[in-house]
Amino acid sequence: MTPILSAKGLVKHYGRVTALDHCDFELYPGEVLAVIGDNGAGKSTLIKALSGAVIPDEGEIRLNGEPVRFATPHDARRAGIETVYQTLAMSPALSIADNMFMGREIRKPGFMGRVLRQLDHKEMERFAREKLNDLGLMTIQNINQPVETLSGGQRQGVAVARAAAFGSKVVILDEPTAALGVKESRRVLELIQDVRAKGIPIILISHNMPHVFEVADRVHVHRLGRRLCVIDPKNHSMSDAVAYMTGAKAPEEELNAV
Amino acid sequence: MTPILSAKGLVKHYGRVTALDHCDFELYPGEVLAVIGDNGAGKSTLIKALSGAVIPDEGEIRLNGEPVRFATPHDARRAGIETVYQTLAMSPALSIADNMFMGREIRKPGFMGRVLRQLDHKEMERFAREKLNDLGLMTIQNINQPVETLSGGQRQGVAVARAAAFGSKVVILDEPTAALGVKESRRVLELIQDVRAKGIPIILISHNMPHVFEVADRVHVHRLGRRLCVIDPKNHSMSDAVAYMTGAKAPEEELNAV
Amino acid sequence: QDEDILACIVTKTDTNPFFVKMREGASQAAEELGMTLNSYAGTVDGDHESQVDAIETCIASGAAGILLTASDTSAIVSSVQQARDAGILVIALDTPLDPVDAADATFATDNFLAGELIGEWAAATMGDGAADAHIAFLDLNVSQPTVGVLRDQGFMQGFGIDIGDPNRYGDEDDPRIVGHDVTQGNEEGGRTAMENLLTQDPMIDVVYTINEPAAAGAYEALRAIGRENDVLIVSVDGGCPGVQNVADGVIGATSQQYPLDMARLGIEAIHQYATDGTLPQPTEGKDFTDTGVQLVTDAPVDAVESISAEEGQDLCWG
Amino acid sequence: MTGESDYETSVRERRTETPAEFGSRRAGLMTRVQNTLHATPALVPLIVLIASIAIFGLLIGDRFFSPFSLTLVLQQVQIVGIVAAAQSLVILTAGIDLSVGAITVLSSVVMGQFAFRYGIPVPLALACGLGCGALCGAINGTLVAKMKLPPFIVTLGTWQVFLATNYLYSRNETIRAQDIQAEASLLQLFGAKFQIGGAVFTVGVVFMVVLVLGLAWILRSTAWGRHVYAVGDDAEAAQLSGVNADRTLIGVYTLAGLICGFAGWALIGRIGSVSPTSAYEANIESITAVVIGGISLFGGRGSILGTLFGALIVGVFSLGLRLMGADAQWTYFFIGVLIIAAVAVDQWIRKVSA
Amino acid sequence: MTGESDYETSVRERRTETPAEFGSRRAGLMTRVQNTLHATPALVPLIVLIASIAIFGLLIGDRFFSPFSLTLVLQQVQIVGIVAAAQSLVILTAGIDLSVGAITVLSSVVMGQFAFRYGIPVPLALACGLGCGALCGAINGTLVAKMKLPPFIVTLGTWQVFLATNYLYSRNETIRAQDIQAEASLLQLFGAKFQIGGAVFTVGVVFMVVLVLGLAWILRSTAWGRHVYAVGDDAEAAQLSGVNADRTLIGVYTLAGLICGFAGWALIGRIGSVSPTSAYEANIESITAVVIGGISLFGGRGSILGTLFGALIVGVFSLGLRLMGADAQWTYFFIGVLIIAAVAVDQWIRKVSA
Ligand SMILES: Nc1ncnc2c1ncn2[C@@H]1O[C@H](COP(=O)(O)OP(=O)(O)OP(=O)(O)O)[C@@H](O)[C@H]1O
Ligand SMILES: Nc1ncnc2c1ncn2[C@@H]1O[C@H](COP(=O)(O)OP(=O)(O)OP(=O)(O)O)[C@@H](O)[C@H]1O
Ligand SMILES: O[C@@H]1[C@H](O)[C@H](O)CO[C@H]1O
Ligand SMILES: [Mg+2]
Ligand SMILES: [Mg+2]
Repeated sequence: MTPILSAKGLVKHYGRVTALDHCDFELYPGEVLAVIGDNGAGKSTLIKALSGAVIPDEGEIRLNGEPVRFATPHDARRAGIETVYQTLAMSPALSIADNMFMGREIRKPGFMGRVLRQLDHKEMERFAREKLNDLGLMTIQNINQPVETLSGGQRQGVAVARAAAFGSKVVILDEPTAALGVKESRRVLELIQDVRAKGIPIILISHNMPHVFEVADRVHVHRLGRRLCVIDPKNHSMSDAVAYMTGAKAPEEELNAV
Repeated sequence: MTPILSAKGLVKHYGRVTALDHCDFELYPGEVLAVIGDNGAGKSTLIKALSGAVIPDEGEIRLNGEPVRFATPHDARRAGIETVYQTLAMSPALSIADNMFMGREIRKPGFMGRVLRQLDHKEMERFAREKLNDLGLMTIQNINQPVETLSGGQRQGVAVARAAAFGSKVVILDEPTAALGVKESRRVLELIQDVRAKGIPIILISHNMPHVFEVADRVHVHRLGRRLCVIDPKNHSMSDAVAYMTGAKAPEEELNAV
Repeated sequence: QDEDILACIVTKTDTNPFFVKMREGASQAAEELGMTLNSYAGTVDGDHESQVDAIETCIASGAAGILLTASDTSAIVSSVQQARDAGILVIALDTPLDPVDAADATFATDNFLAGELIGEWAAATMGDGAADAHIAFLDLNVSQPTVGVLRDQGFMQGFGIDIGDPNRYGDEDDPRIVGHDVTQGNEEGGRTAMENLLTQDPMIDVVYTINEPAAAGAYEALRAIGRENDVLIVSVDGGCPGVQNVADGVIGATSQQYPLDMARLGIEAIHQYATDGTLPQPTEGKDFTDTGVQLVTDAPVDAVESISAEEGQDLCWG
Repeated sequence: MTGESDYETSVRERRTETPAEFGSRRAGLMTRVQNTLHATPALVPLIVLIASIAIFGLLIGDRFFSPFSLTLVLQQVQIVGIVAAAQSLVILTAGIDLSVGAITVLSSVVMGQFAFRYGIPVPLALACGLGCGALCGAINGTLVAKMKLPPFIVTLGTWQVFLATNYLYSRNETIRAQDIQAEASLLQLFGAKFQIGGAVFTVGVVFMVVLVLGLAWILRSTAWGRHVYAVGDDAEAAQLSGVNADRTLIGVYTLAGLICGFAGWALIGRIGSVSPTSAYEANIESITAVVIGGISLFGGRGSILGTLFGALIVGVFSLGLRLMGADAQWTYFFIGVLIIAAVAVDQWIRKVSA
Repeated sequence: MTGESDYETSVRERRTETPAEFGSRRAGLMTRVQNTLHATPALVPLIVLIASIAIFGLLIGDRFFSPFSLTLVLQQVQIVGIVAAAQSLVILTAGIDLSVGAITVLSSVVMGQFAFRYGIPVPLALACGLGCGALCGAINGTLVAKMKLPPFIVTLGTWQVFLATNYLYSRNETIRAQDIQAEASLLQLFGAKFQIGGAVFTVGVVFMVVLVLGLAWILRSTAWGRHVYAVGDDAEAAQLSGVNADRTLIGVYTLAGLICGFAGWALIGRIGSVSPTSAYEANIESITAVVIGGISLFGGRGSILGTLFGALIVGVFSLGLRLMGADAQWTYFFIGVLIIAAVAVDQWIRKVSA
């Protein structure tokens, strides 16, 4: 099976810091791949490189086996890769609907839309409401309220819903539950399972081991800017995972392959 | 036993939102009190009111039984209450030492210090290094490097170390491990125990139930802007706590008292 | 060896066509005499510090002489003294210094006189109507620089208005004055100021303007309400567009000055001084060399001497 | 799954829940007013505008409160109004454009000189002038977006560059209204008048109003408009959500430059002639209008309609104070006070998060 | 403890660890240069300054590269230098002060008019002038800190208010140098000259240098100085860490006003007289110096020494271009280019996080 998204030898420097140090990566169709690692290990930089938010200094990225170059996050989105960044990437003053459709707005049919490029606000609102309800994430009272009036949890929910609604090939979630309460985290885990059920593979970055071991099919352990090993959560304990990622224990050779 | 820090009937409105709704609160000497609750329940607002960062619209705060009014965080600091806010409150461009001593700088002895108010950079650096080492939190290479060059975990470490070093009466930690990895979280829990061992009471806000139940002596459950109940972690399960805070179960009457 | 003679010209601004022409006149004369010329200017009228900087630069570069139109006639005196102490010939152009003898020589028009001429012409043209005229004053800017005050007060004097304190306007109590407004000396300001004063009193029949661009703007405002033919506009400067406007009936009369002459005379004086040390002599009976002001109008009146617009064209400078 | 505790059981089964509701505060009248104003940002300057017209109308009477005077205000603010529309776009992206006045006057000079100095056909000369404005804007935009320089500094620099170019190129020559009228009257198009009752309108005034309404529509109803707000709100977030932030920025500055080109055309209409010393204070005046109109200097918030009201407020104040006999210096003083007061009111309203 | 899994065991016992080390990149020469420059922000403008002195020295020769000319630059930048020191303080707090020029000239007018119009003893008149500066600054500071209004808008408003007050109060009267010399020569103190070789210094120049060095010391070595940086870096964080942000801000604006008062005194020394039309462009010139000196307009970063170098760079450019006979408009043109270039270099250097 060829990986749907893969990377080889990614390198990214920030001034004197090497955030990615010849890092490899593979995501297979239909799987939930968790990426775990210490703070500053380079996890966010890796997924930024995969989603066009950062241009790696070296290395190659392949989508369905074809080499690709994403110059902007927009390029990656067009290729069907949807990402929820650690910082959420929302425009606080704009509405929920505006945010969900940012960069892929729906235009009105006919003259107004084609020539004057008028947006179809009604249709976008309908779609946004439907997606939020479909996913059963939460009851948003007013689809036009600015995102800044939402609580942290609701905001994260909107970001995740956006990714789930538009991600046709890959959905990437960077610490989607970091600031969330117990109940809110639960809903996100359910959502991940819903998305996988649709056959779309997911990359999940999280520091929460129980969550990782609950939903992941494979776990990519990231350390010092590169992939240390990939483990199967069914054959390994959380203790093993933590030991590998903190450097307390070295992984056995064969673990490096799938 | 009188509580060291207590509040009665705190109310805080933000526009149409009521963040605190006649909330009561007590912290007893030497204990670790955990505050748990859903996103947006009003936990951060509560501790901001206790630490002078927010002025409540109504209600009374008492320190050692005496009513107090903190107009600024500086007032609370002078009274010995140290807080690590959810947002960390660091000046990214300034050094670690500058940040640790912000607002309570040490002046040189003699004329230069008393009349010209010159700072004693050497002494501050020595003290900062000592505190960071004492707490065994991490090895900081250069006490003069700007905070913005630290990783998220190191930053949180500095904030916690500052609070632990200067808090003489109360230390407040608002989600100190939210962005931290497994190892880094562990160090913060150890630090909390170190501080308690010195006899200083701690307020800990966290969404991480295992952590809460590991270190807390009592758990204040916050719901809809007020204290729902206080539970003893030795007599209650995490499931109970989660059920109370999400409203799945109502607490029994007697739980409201200690 | 004449190339070694360096002259400086320092004007109030280099955006006003008046000074542009002055510089042109100076560089022409300098070229004819084989001298080098450096020119400096302030950013806005009244920008005194830039002129101080410029004089210092001329001292540093070892100039033989400086031609200066001072933004602040008394404040500049210390810098001028410094230059003269360094053996530099300083000639005031267009605007006499305060005191006049602070400069080695002065080639100037009298701005007060320029105002007076148009004031007298306006009064004479209106005849009996002058007694209940409605006069609008379109001045330079809120900082009331001296040229503006001198022309404004000169006009009043010529028209027969008690000017009170001659160093500022706005303190008069003659009921014929509708009001003062500022124009920044350009068309846009002239139009807006005229509109403002017209709303205040639609019966305005005499308009004093600081310069010809302001007059052109005022005319647009009058034309917009169809009153361009029953209002007298007077102005100062005598630049070619301005004189053309007199010919076209936009401006009734303007006081023409001769910046090209001033500059040419100034450069010649510096050349003379640098070659044999002779100092220029003032016009007989005056403490400066008057390069003259003439009233340009196609509707001459007996009381005031004037030249026609056609004659004005030959002498104009813009 | 290894070693996971089951404390999450109570949140595992989804229960039908209503979203958390806090006790809604009994809103006082003041709070309700604040909330309404908060929801519609252009309302504040509109109210201030109506109030100032009413007050000056009462104080001064018919001389002020007449169709003639009121439409005069429109004519007097048209240049600043058009330039402020350009400035609004830039400020919505959290930028600022100090070079607007310089672009305006340079464009008008290019139109005039191309027609008169080189004898280029007037429509072509006009197109060159507009192109010049757009080019200047594109230079600003490129420096801001591609070189990541702060807009304040970029436009502080280009302000001086464009203005010096204007003086050097024009040789400080004015082209007279009479000559333009005779040979190139199209340049004065924006000055053409028509009357409705006592009210006098010009093509320039109509252009200003149509421009602002058009931009308001674009900002609200097109993807590009939403992107402008998103970039101003949080450029990085917008970029990450798939907006091409650089292209949006360059587009905004270029469009702003083009609008300034139109302002240059309107300027010829208003003053009749082409004069290189015009529009000197347009940068400060346009920023003032934007700010009084309630657009945040931090970007992403506010409505361009507010800018139009802001420009009109300043116009009403200037004319009103003048009619009351305040001299120019006092007018200057009161406009200063007005700026601070207008923003203080705005800030008070914004304190209420809806 | 209920139901906690033990997956954290491996991190429970503390092991001696070295902090995570990434492979250090082999730094190229360019990168090393960038890093050094990054660590010492005032170094960039210093290098630009030295380079421009060298270039003009080569181009012009002795007329430029002489003690007389080089100290002349100092005299010519003294007012802007002093005002820019005030501006630096404000910009370090992430603010901006557009009213500095107005405060400067108003203070100098108060000094002059108090002494001449009311016959108040000169030292007292001086104190009143300085007090006036501080008061203006305090008004700005209070509006910014207490009413939370954006500094740009506050000082845009007070600029007009202070300037109008200046014109109204002074009645546009200049007090002549001769009169001041005769009756109140203390007002001209800052103009007093002394010579060392060919180099000419004035009290004003010495004041400027001492002021900048003093402020640099205060900013680095006192708690107040650290608070200024902290407030500019992140006002809310500073407030939460126990800094009284409001008091710091009011202090900064008041001190800036007081320094402008001194600039007003120095202005009298420089031009001899008291003229209400002076210092008209001081706001833009001071911001230019600060920006070229490498202080970030976003606050919290940069060194006040850089500002002094920034002012000197502009001074060297202006004098150099003038000595080369470039006309004024070309000088503006090049200063515009210089602003953008200086900041582009600075930005390039800042890209490297140390
Ligand atoms: N924009 C940037 N500029 C400079 N350094 C950066 C930047 N982004 C990341 N880094 C550095 O790169 C390294 C990897 O960062 P990254 O954010 O990828 O870590 P992470 O694994 O996502 O950590 P966390 O778990 O805390 O989110 C860190 O040392 C970080 O300081
Ligand atoms: N500065 C503010 N302005 C407006 N609303 C606010 C502000 N701060 C908090 N709120 C609102 O007050 C309520 C309580 O917020 P608070 O931050 O105290 O919640 P919390 O319990 O700390 O939540 P979390 O677990 O997400 O940190 C929320 O609805 C929030 O949106
Ligand atoms: O005479 C000149 C010009 O006409 C200008 O309008 C202002 O300055 C004066 O000295
Ligand atoms: Mg990360
Ligand atoms: Mg919180």
